[in-house]
Amino acid sequence: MLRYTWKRILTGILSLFVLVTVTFFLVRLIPGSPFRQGGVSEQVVETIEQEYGLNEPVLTQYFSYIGNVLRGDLGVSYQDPATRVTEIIARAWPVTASIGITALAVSVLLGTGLGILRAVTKRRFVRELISAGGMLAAGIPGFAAAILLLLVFSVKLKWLPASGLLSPAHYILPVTALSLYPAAMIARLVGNTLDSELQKDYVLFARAKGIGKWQIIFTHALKNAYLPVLNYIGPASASLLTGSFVIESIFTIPGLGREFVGSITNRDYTLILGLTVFMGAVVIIVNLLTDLLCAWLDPQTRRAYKKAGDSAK
Amino acid sequence: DPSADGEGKEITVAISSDTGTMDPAGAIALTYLAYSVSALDELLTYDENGDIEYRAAESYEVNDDSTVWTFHLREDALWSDGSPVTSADFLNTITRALDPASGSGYANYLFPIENAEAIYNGEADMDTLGVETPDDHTLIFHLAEPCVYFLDLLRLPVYTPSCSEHADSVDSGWDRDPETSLANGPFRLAEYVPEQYFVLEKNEYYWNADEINLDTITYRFFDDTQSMANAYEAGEVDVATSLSSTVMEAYEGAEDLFVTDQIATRYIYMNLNVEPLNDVRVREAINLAINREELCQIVGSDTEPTYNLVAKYMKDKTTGEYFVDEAEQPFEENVERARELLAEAGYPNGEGFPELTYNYPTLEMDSDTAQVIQEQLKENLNITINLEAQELQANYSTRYAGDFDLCRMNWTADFADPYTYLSMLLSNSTYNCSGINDSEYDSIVNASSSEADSVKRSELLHQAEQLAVGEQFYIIPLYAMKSVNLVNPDITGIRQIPASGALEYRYADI
Amino acid sequence: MSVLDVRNLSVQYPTENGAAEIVKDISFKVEKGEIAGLVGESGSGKSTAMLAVMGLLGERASVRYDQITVSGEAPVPGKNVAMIFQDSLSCLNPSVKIGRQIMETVRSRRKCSRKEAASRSQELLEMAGIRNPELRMRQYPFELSGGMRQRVVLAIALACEPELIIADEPTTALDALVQAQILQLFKRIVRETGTSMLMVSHDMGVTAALCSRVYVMHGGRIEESGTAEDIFYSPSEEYTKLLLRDARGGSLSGMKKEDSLAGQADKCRAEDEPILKMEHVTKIFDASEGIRDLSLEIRSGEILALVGESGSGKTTAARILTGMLTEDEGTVYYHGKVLDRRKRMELFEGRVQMVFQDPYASLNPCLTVREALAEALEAAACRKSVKTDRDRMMQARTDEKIDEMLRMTGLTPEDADRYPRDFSGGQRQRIGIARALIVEPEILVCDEALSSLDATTREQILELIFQIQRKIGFACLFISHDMHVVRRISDRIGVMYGGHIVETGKTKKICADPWHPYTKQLIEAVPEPDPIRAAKIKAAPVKDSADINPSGCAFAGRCGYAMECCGSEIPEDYAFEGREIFCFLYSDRHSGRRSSDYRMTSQI
Amino acid sequence: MLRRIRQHWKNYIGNSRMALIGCTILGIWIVLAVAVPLFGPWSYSEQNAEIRNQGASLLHWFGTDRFGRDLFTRVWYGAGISLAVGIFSTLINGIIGVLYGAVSGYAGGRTDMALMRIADIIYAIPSMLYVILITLVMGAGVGSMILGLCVAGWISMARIARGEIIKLKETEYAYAARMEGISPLRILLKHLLPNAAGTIVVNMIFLVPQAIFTEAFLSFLGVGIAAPAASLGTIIQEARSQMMLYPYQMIFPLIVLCVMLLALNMAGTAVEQRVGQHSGKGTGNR
Ligand SMILES: Nc1ncnc2c1ncn2[C@@H]1O[C@H](COP(=O)(O)OP(=O)(O)OP(=O)(O)O)[C@@H](O)[C@H]1O
Ligand SMILES: Nc1ncnc2c1ncn2[C@@H]1O[C@H](COP(=O)(O)OP(=O)(O)OP(=O)(O)O)[C@@H](O)[C@H]1O
Ligand SMILES: [Mg+2]
Ligand SMILES: [Mg+2]
Repeated sequence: MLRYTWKRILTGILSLFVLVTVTFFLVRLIPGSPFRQGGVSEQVVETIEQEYGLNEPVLTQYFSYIGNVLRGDLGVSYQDPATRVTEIIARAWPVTASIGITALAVSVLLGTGLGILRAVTKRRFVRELISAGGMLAAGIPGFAAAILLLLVFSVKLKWLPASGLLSPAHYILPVTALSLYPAAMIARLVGNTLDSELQKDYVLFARAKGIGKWQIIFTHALKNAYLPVLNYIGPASASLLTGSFVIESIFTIPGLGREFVGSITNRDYTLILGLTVFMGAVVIIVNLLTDLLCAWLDPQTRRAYKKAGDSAK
Repeated sequence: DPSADGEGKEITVAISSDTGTMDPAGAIALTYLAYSVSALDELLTYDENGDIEYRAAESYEVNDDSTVWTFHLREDALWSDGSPVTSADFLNTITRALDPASGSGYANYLFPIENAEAIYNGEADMDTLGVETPDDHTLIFHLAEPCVYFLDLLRLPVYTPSCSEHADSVDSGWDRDPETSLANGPFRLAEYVPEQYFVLEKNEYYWNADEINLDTITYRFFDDTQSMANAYEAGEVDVATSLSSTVMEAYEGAEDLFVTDQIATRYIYMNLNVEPLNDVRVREAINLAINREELCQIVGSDTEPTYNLVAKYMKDKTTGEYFVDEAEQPFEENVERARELLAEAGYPNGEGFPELTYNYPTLEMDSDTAQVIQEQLKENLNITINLEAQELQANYSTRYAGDFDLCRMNWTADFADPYTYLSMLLSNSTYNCSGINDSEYDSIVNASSSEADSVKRSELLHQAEQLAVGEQFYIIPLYAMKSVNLVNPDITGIRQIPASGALEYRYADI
Repeated sequence: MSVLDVRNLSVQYPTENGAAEIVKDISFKVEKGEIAGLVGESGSGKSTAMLAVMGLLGERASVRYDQITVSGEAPVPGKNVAMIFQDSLSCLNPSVKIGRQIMETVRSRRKCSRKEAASRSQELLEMAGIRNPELRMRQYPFELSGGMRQRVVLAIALACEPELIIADEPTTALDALVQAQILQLFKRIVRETGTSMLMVSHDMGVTAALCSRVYVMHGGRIEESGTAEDIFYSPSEEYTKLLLRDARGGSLSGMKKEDSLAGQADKCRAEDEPILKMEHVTKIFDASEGIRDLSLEIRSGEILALVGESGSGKTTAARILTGMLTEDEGTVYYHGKVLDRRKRMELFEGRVQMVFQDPYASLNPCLTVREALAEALEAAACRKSVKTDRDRMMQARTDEKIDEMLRMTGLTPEDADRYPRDFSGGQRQRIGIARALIVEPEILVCDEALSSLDATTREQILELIFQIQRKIGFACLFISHDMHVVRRISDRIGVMYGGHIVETGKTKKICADPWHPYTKQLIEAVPEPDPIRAAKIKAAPVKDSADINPSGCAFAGRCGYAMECCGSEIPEDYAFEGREIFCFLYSDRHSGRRSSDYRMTSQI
Repeated sequence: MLRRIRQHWKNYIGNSRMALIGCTILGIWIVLAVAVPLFGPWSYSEQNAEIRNQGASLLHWFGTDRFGRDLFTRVWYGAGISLAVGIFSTLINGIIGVLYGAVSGYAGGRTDMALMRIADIIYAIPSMLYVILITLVMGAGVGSMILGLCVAGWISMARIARGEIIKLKETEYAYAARMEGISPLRILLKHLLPNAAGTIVVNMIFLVPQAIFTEAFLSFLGVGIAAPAASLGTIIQEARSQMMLYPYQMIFPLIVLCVMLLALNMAGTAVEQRVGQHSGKGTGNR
């Protein structure tokens, strides 16, 4: 297991390296300059670009960038040379992560709860209600949901703050907007897998053993039912943890997603690359964690991983 | 926490997102502009009536050919830590801005100063710079050539002071640390939270502190105007600026609505190197065929048709009137005439006219504009314009590369003089990307720079504008813009800076 | 008062064409301390009736009854009744450790601490015949062999401390020896705890061995009931008689086969190299189970049966042979050539085919029967003749062949255009056989191909395989734990224990006169469908594979004849006239030096 | 072939009311999206300054936008673009993803590891970068939008297909097929993929709304369809600034979009339930 994890971490690092390379050249293929803005004269732009070494051959730039990265230096933001890329990540990510994790928790709890309810309830009405609610929630694009929530709850009703992330109350709207879709998806998946899991023999056997209904669900069925759900939650949490530009910009949340789109519109090369590396790392780590979690839930894959690790000898 | 209610008077202002530094020598920064209007005193500025208001300086002198400008600084002026403001602090900003590493977007506004350009390009030493500080309270600028509008430049960041004790480089972060980011104006930085907000507190050391009523101003960053309007509506901010035009309609007649003029013009560059556009008749035809009234109705009630390059709301300081109103409108719209012209140019009823592409950035206003113009030209001249929306930076690149047929352009005045507009079309200007090369125009504009007599100078400038816009039709002026602001009606004393149209809160009260 | 008293139980399922009555008005009783049996062919509604008694049928079923009581009270699953399900693997939650699954039962029954529950669980596992309960409790279900899983399920049922245990085909998937052990265990538990038991089975032998009262079920009805003696010795209903006849096995094919093939097999042996040969093959799974140093050969035209304890590695050996698994060490020869272990399946080019145990999992649900067969033919044709691929001719020939094959396997050509889901288990198994045989393989591997079928269907399919084998003449590796079947169909037998082959030889000889102690136990453990004889079957004490000593004879720990050397040396291969045996009893050292014409006889 | 399609239709859609409703709505939507711009009295791009920002009326059922364009026509035109983008990109992504994932899962071992890591990398490249690049090269439009959605859109499908194939690869019928000597490609295409088809189809159906979301998101960032053409996403985005004054300009397209997504979800859910039933029953008659 440990060996497998190491193997994955190593390939992860390799992937990040390739990712940086691809992104590095991609960014430079796109026209634009980090220093060209509305009112700056072209002469000034050129001088500054020269100052930052942007007029050198791309390969030279690439190698010096990679050299810096290997030394752990992601550079400074061109847009704002007083701030290091790492500082930007360090301040934006906690913000994104805090709403991302909250939204993840909300959608997992809510989705799982509703999914269980849907699978367990005998009332047709409740089942249909949950399915319909799920389909509706999954049918509203995130940005539309965010705009509508904002208009209703803060502009019209003035119950909740509209912007920023200064108090717990500020979390409510963005978290709601963010968790609507994943919660619906999780409820759907949990409902479906639990449905089929509850039809299996071991559940019947557990009932024959005299185990209570809820114990069966929580200690037996859910564990098996959650495998496919995890495969959804993994990528979903990766995207929640790397921030949603739309939600962040609608609610004016100083998070990673906004920073990222900003860096692209500004052609802030170092920042784009730094954020790409970081987000790539988040994606890779979350994927790895998901796989490990799956293995933890499913002893058979765990065994397979053990072997996969061993075969690397 | 900016929203926590303290004892004193405080307001919260919504501003556009955190970009750039607060260092006057740093990159072009909206953050800086918001900060400096309340926290930094420039040498002097013009008030609404075009009269000089002395701030850091007490008086100034200029020699006859406007090449040597001497400023006497206020002796009682103090930084917000109690140390005196000296001429070295002004020089500090200038020398740092002339280092390309600083990334200053305004460095070129120092170029009128002797040797400044050479220093910037690494061709001369800093010692040769034409700025002199004979003592702590005297600052002398030696200009390479006469520059009659030099006083207007003084409000630009590169001419404001930065405390030489702390301001060392653009990347040390001194500018956002309340300990080192000192103010010589009425407010000083108290807190800075990147991407979220910053707080200004009243500067007790300010020489004119008695006139200042507010205790704190909190600036909160917003990504887009829609969010600002929402935040205002939700009561989270007291002032929201540069909102979209629908706000104007939605708040019509309300006390909160505060519409100000923007000293800006939106226009289109026609590439003179492209086949039919090198024909002045075609350019005129296009110009005459556009119905700007209709365009403005659609684009938003915050726009107003303009037929000039110079910003519609820019005032002539000598007369106090709008500069463009002093002369006749360069041309009149006339669809009939436009069709005739097109026919004269060899394209009767648009036949044979090649399809042109219009490049514009994907901003809502520009997209709207593009669609209307496309429709109008089709209808009025039967010519086809292909729209090509581009991501903003890509659009800039296309424009600078001159790789377009028609390209959107927007210019906000850097300083309150028509020269900021007219100089763009000079054949050696870096903003001239449509291939204009008109020696007559160049000589008129250049003559205006050294013309000390303001009336004569004004005439020269009008003449230049008429030549470029009304005769050669180098550009297609579209509209001028107003800034739609929402301001809590309890706040009084908000002023508008004449040069830029921005709001100034230093004398506000609540 | 009876422990279980069921009166007039009916179960209906709604189907597309009206309600189907699966169980029709049946009544039965189980007395205290008694083992009652319920027999009947597959699909007769046995499991449904039992689930109805437990109250565990799904919502769709409508259950009517006049009375169902357990000692006068309503049945409460896990309290006064417990049930052992048909399929032990699917009964246990694959992702929960054995320990937890049994402990939670203990704790739901007795309110006790974790520790007490753990020690009680160990006790129960030991009672159910699991030797190393601490280790087993830490394992997952898939890490245990079928027999062990069955015992775990039994332990869980015992944990409920019920008055009645309903066992639904508890031994169907097990080999004769383990089955005998479990049957013994049942008897012991009934004796010791006073629990009553209701045994559901389609195996008449098992029923005969265990039950004192028997109910015969057919088509949802109870056809006949009575004491075991009544049912087995003087059945009154035709149906019961039929069941018994099938169970005792028709003698027709068995005899003829001996005649026709015995000579031929000898011939082959003399001339040919074996088609397929495994030498010193070792495959170890992580719990150090698997097969060790196994050598095996299959000659053309013979049926080699592989029998042995469940978990002894029969399936593993077959999978290595076919290339589904790769061995850790050892070599496999095909016509004398070494086969690359990675590409084995491709190298065989369809000349080795397999019929799987589960007829539901072995057919592609997306292909009609015709498509599946055509697919196989096409693959074979592609290889054989690159030149003669004239399409139209091919097509006609293919269809013809498919129809013929279907007819051969007892299906009709009309069946060809149906999907597997439209067939019953037995029919699917026929399709599986047709699919395997249509390409005329050299070797057919049948891994418990018959064990999921009821006696009647099994007989038919057995007949089928045998007949086609005679016609086409392929070699067959036949894995089964049903000694009746093996005895009748195979030419040679390989007996496996603990990952080793312990004895091989002619079927007739081995069955009549087993030499190896394990073989002897195995053959003696087969229950006859005859209560008196079945009651006499012996079962050696249970044994756990974890006790297998890797440095000695695998069977040593359980062998009544074990000597000192058995625990420390691995016995070699001692061959005597077509018989190979791995036991020190037959070594020169222990049986004395012999002259060349010495005829070895059984040492036990 | 036809027979099989009918059979699948019966199996999967058959008598499910939800599927029927979903497919009916979808059908109506497609018909409207094609018919309204083609046969309606208005064009999606024709402006009329006299009738700007008018509310719903008999002439203009959804009212007009700020250019005086008929919103009804525009909304259906946009719905067509959205659907086209959604469906085509899903088809392309589905095909690429399924093949890639299937090959990766079937090959296993190092190949699998390498292919999946490549997918990880592509997945992690910021989509805005290549979408900008694509629009630069090809111009903003439906084609570049679809291309942009296809650069990384197939990856989720590949993961799903891979998981299914890994599961199916170990089935006995897959082994049987290998033993028959059928070539790996054929086993993949004929034996494994059809059995994964249920799951794949369900996921593809759910991929369509995803693609429509992403298109709307890119429009939100300003790298979407070129004006005056518009997708529902762009129409909603354009109306956002007018939300306070003319909420109907946003509400109508939003409703059309949500109903469209709902219908897709309904169809997907119905098929999913069917697939679940089949796979649940397929293994035995217990
Ligand atoms: N949920 C169900 N819906 C409809 N029919 C069912 C259902 N469950 C079982 N049946 C049918 O009821 C009949 C009896 O099934 P049951 O499992 O009780 O047979 P059995 O006697 O236990 O057979 P076996 O020996 O194979 O275990 C079968 O024909 C089966 O198809
Ligand atoms: N994939 C696997 N992973 C781990 N252990 C395995 C695996 N397959 C088989 N084993 C173990 O290898 C041993 C031999 O298994 P095998 O399936 O070959 O036995 P068998 O003789 O076919 O038994 P049965 O009669 O129950 O089918 C068993 O102890 C089993 O637990
Ligand atoms: Mg049964
Ligand atoms: Mg087996």
